[in-house]
Amino acid sequence: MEIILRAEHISVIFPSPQGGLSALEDFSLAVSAGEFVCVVGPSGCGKSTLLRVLGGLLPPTSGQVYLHGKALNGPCSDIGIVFQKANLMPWRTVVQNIILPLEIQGLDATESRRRAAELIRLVGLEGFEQSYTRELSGGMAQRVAIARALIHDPQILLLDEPFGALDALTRERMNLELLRIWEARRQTVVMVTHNIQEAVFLSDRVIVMTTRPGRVTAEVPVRLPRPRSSDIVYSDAFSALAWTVHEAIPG
Amino acid sequence: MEIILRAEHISVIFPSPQGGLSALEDFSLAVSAGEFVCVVGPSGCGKSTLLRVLGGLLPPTSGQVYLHGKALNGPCSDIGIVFQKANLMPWRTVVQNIILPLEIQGLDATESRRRAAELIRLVGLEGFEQSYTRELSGGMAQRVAIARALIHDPQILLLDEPFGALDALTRERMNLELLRIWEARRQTVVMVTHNIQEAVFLSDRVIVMTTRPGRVTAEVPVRLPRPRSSDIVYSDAFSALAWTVHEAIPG
Amino acid sequence: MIERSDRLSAYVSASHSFTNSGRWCVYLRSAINFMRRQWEYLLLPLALALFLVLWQSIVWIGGYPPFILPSPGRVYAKLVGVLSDGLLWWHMRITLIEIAGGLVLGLTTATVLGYLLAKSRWLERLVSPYIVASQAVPVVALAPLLVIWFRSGQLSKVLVCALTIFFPMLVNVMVGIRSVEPDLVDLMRSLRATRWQMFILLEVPSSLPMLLGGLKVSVTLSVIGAVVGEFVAADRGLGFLINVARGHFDTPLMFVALFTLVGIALALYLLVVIAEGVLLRWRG
Amino acid sequence: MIERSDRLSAYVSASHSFTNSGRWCVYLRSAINFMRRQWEYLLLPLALALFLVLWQSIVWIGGYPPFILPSPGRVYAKLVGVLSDGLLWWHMRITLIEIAGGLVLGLTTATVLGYLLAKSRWLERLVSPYIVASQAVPVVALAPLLVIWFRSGQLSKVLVCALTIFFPMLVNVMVGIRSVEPDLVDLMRSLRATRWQMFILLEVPSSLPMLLGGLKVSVTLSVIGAVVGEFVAADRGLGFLINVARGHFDTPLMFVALFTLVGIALALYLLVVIAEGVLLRWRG
Amino acid sequence: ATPAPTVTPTPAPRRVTLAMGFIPNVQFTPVYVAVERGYFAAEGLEIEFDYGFDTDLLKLVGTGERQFVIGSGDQVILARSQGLPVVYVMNWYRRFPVAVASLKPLDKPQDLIGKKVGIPAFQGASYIGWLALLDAADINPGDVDLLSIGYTQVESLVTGQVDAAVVYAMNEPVQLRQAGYEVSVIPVADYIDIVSNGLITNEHTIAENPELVRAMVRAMLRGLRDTLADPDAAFDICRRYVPEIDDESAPLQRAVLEECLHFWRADDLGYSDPAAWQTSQAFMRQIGLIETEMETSEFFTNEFVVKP
Ligand SMILES: Nc1ncnc2c1ncn2[C@@H]1O[C@H](COP(=O)(O)OP(=O)(O)OP(=O)(O)O)[C@@H](O)[C@H]1O
Ligand SMILES: Nc1ncnc2c1ncn2[C@@H]1O[C@H](COP(=O)(O)OP(=O)(O)OP(=O)(O)O)[C@@H](O)[C@H]1O
Ligand SMILES: [Mg+2]
Ligand SMILES: [Mg+2]
Repeated sequence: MEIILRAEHISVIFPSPQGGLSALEDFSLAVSAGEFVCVVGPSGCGKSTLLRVLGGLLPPTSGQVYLHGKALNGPCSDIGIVFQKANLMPWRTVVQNIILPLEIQGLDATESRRRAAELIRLVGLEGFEQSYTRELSGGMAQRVAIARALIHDPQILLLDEPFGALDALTRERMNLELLRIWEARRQTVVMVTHNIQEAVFLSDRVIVMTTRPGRVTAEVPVRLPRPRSSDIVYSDAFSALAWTVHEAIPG
Repeated sequence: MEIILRAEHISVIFPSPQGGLSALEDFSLAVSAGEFVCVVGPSGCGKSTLLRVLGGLLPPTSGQVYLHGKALNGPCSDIGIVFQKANLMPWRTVVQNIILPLEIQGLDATESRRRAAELIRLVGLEGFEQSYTRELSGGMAQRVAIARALIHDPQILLLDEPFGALDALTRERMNLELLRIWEARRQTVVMVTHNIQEAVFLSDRVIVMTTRPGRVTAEVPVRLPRPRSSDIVYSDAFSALAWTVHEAIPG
Repeated sequence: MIERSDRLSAYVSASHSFTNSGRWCVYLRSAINFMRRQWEYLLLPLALALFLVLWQSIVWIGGYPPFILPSPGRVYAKLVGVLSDGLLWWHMRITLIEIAGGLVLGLTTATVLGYLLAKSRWLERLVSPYIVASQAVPVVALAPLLVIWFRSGQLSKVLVCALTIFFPMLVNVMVGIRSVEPDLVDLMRSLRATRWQMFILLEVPSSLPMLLGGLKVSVTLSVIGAVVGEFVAADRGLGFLINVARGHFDTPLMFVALFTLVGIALALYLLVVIAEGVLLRWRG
Repeated sequence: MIERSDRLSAYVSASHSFTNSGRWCVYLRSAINFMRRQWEYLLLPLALALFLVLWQSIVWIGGYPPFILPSPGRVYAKLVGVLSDGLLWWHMRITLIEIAGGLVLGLTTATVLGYLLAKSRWLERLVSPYIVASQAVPVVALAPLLVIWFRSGQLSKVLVCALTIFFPMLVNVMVGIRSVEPDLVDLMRSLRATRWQMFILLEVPSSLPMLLGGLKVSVTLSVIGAVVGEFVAADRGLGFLINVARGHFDTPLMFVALFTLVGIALALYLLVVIAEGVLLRWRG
Repeated sequence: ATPAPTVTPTPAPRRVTLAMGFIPNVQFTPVYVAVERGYFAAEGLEIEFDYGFDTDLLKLVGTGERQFVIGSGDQVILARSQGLPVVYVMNWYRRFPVAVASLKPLDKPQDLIGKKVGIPAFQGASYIGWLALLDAADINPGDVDLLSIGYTQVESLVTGQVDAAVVYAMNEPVQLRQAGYEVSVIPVADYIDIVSNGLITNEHTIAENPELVRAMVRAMLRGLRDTLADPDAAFDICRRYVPEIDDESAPLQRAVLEECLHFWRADDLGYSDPAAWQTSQAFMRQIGLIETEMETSEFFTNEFVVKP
């Protein structure tokens, strides 16, 4: 498989009074086209920082990210990001927030609204199209952010705990939807999650990170058959993989 | 057991262009002193609204909340709240954010700092005392909010998904710490969570809610022995309870 | 005949409703609600009425002669006079044009420059001393230079007006642009928004409260800016009218001119308040 | 002899370091960093130098006689003169006192009133027409009333100064208080913060960028406020000095007075900028 | 009102505020001389100066807020037409000081036809002086291109913005000459005699306190006489009262004082000429500045002017 996104020897050091906080150290990662990679690790280990580097939002202190083999020196429209915070614009309604990427790409309004309506149904926000963000619950805001990331159909999706604020059932449903979309559109996904089950269920490979400095401690390939259905979580192979990941996370 | 917090026939209707969105409808709840109640339910069903009503922050459209048998018409210092968002003050450092409740109560600075240091150790943020909130990761910010709610030792804790942004391991550790604190201080806790395991592990009773209007569909009493250790999750009784709750949540 | 039967039916329907007390309650409540809302609209006229009462009392109690403080009645009579002979309209038109020019010039400059300074610290350090200086120098001291460089036409008044309104707007543009949530900037960058899109889709709406605040100050000061420009050297406009009225000891005329100024300022301010109501609806 | 050996050792150490090119690189980089930082501090003097050059060129190119535009040298000579005979100090002290009084009065009023108006919509509707009016009326037009009500002492200048700086601060206080994050208000309420704690622990720090913005405008305008007050009627102060200089055709003296004003404004502005640097450190 | 002081000096000096023009100025030298030489003190008066805009000050005198102001005759006529009870009690400037100045040769008012002329404002003494000049010379105001240029006459003349400017004869022309320019001047006073600056008080003070008025006039006239007699000594006194005049600007200011003397000199210092008032009022009515004809005697009185 062709390598679409490659991070080489990434280090990120944030300035701090104690001389510098090493959030990522010598981190390397190669993601193939169409691959689904999950990243797990303790709070504060540098997962969000990693996604910001991969998305071209944060230039690493050293090292280099390559997209399609070319050095990445800034954000790129092939990459869609869901941030850890919902990051909605409070002056825009739900629909307006969702169509923002299309507005920036200059797509015409009717087509945008059509696609937005579809995604609103997908994330279960019918009836809230015209609501402002202050009228949404935490989970609803997160769902708007998910819809926004999906609307412009980017080749690569970087998801930072997209389902963190969702209840178990909605989360399950969103997992299945995400898999469906990913399979249909053949996207590449790098997703941060705190839920080991979720990581194993969704991904082709789970990356486990350690805290300060953030490094890879383990890579667990997930060779479960696709397409996957919810039942798979009860299989022994699944449990074994989940256990491996669990054990790999530094206590 | 004495009833410490009682909500009677609470309805909350938010104004909306379609004439009013019923977030809570005829919701009643009685919490005994020292009880640990968990609330689960689909995203947007009114859990956060419920906590805001119980905390005296939002006057219900109809119905009344009673604290110690007296009508509650505004916030009360007996009640500590952890909001769904971390709600940190960006101009304050981690320590300064944590001691805010004590500052408001007028406690002297050295005692405040001593208590804060203790809680910082508890939530694992040593070394970040002087950091500003923009330098924290999502999970770290949430931990600061937890420390802040615990510092003034309120009789009643209202927690809105306090561990949502934490990784599995930190979450487990925080669960145990919370139980330890609750048992030691004999507090009363009402906690919203999306994690059914967590709900069963922690609580004496799980309240299951439905969406719009938010109502109670089921109350599952959890009669597992205390003190509980992590092993309990592998017991049959635990699995059965978790299953009951799972089934009670409206799909 | 028709009238009588109408009255009768009204009476009947009223007595009928009376039995239906639940509906009455609803009517009453909605009426009170309506009055409360109306009450808000009454506040402005109320403020005006209060002012007139206060003014008249000062005239009575202070016992000031009309050339120091004329009574409302006298000023009103003068107003009617200068309105009917077109004098006020004529001078007002001149000043309005200057205000419009000053607003356009001052606000665009303030926005553009404020944006640049917000983005570049070193440009700010280099330029801000000049800006501060331009605000600390009284216009009258600059009069000779203004007259030499811009003649004594309307351009110089437009410039003085622009200079007056420029600074509060500039500072608020800078504060606004610098307060934009960095996370939303990241979002826009990740969507590869152009600089213009960044400005129009993020920076403007997010700093709107501050921009509108700056605008409130600017539109209010624009009036005095134009008038000060006219004070320096003019043969028309409300500032000129004030000067003439002062020179001729015609205090009622001066008050008419002053109230016209206040009226213009209030109208402009009200426009901004209305815009605020529409644009900041999302804050609820 | 000593010099030669020094040079020699410098040469030796230089050639020695040269072999150690890694360290050189670090030194060079830190030196550049240092220069960049210094460069920032150089910007203000640079702005000044630029101004002087521009001024002198206008004098040369424009060929203006000194009573229209004196050369920097002439103004400097005058400055030395009025400094040595204490004239400038004397007038400056007067104006500084008025500015200080105006700032204290204007800023407290603006903060208190701004807070109240931010909290109460109906109070805002009732009061804001008066405030706008107070800003649209030129001070000179009210001069006789000012003199009658406040005599012609320093109080009237303090009032005019306070009136000038009041409005930008007021508007920014309102914008700031109204922009406070509602979630943080909920937090503070849940902690049962008193009104004063709400103000001092939440509302002030959270609206600090806007308050400092308002302050920047206010301190800058305070200078012109005091001077305008002095224009109306005074026998001392820098505004008076400007008038005298104009009356005596002493353009260099007028420039000295103007530069003193600008200097005061710059100093006040700089104070706010420094305060901003300290207070908004958390924004990084 | 306080009891009227006697002519002989009283032990406790009485404080009187004298409102003067805009700023301390060499043109107020006679007043400074009178203070310095104790002429006011001799009348039992202690003088306090009050500077401000002349129209404002006149209003304050009209209300009784101030008792004395120095202002011009046309202002008195205008003020009285608006009901201000002010009275002109001592003539100071015998000749109306407004003039037209140009850096090009200018012999007679007719030379201004078709030219661009700058004027500070379309009101006040300079405007009245200008119109009076045109009227006296029979020139149609429409034949001259009149521009409002504020108080920038010197700058406008030097930079060629205007061909001529309406000025105060003892100010701008003196300054220009001092700077080395050739200036031609047409004084308005050469063509028409209108009332100029003098001491103004209000009817109330005259009625209640005639002795005070008399004392003021007497002291001021003594100062004026001294100044005319020995301008150099007067100028030295003036510099003590106007510290802003330094050695650099002293020669120019001395020249201004010299020019002033031409406008002050008169055989009967202090007397107002009823004919001049008549002319002034007639002219102001003619150009529509005032509507009703008033008794000339309302405007002024010579009763306080005593021969030395
Ligand atoms: N802007 C910043 N300035 C300074 N330090 C930062 C900054 N952003 C992140 N950090 C630090 O970098 C480390 C990694 O942060 P990051 O947000 O990547 O963690 P994370 O793995 O996403 O954690 P979480 O699961 O809690 O979201 C943390 O220690 C954090 O304090
Ligand atoms: N301020 C508000 N104005 C209008 N509607 C609101 C407001 N706050 C909440 N709502 C609505 O009330 C309902 C319940 O919201 P609430 O925040 O209580 O949900 P929740 O159970 O906490 O959801 P989640 O798990 O996603 O946080 C939602 O439909 C939401 O849109
Ligand atoms: Mg993170
Ligand atoms: Mg919620």
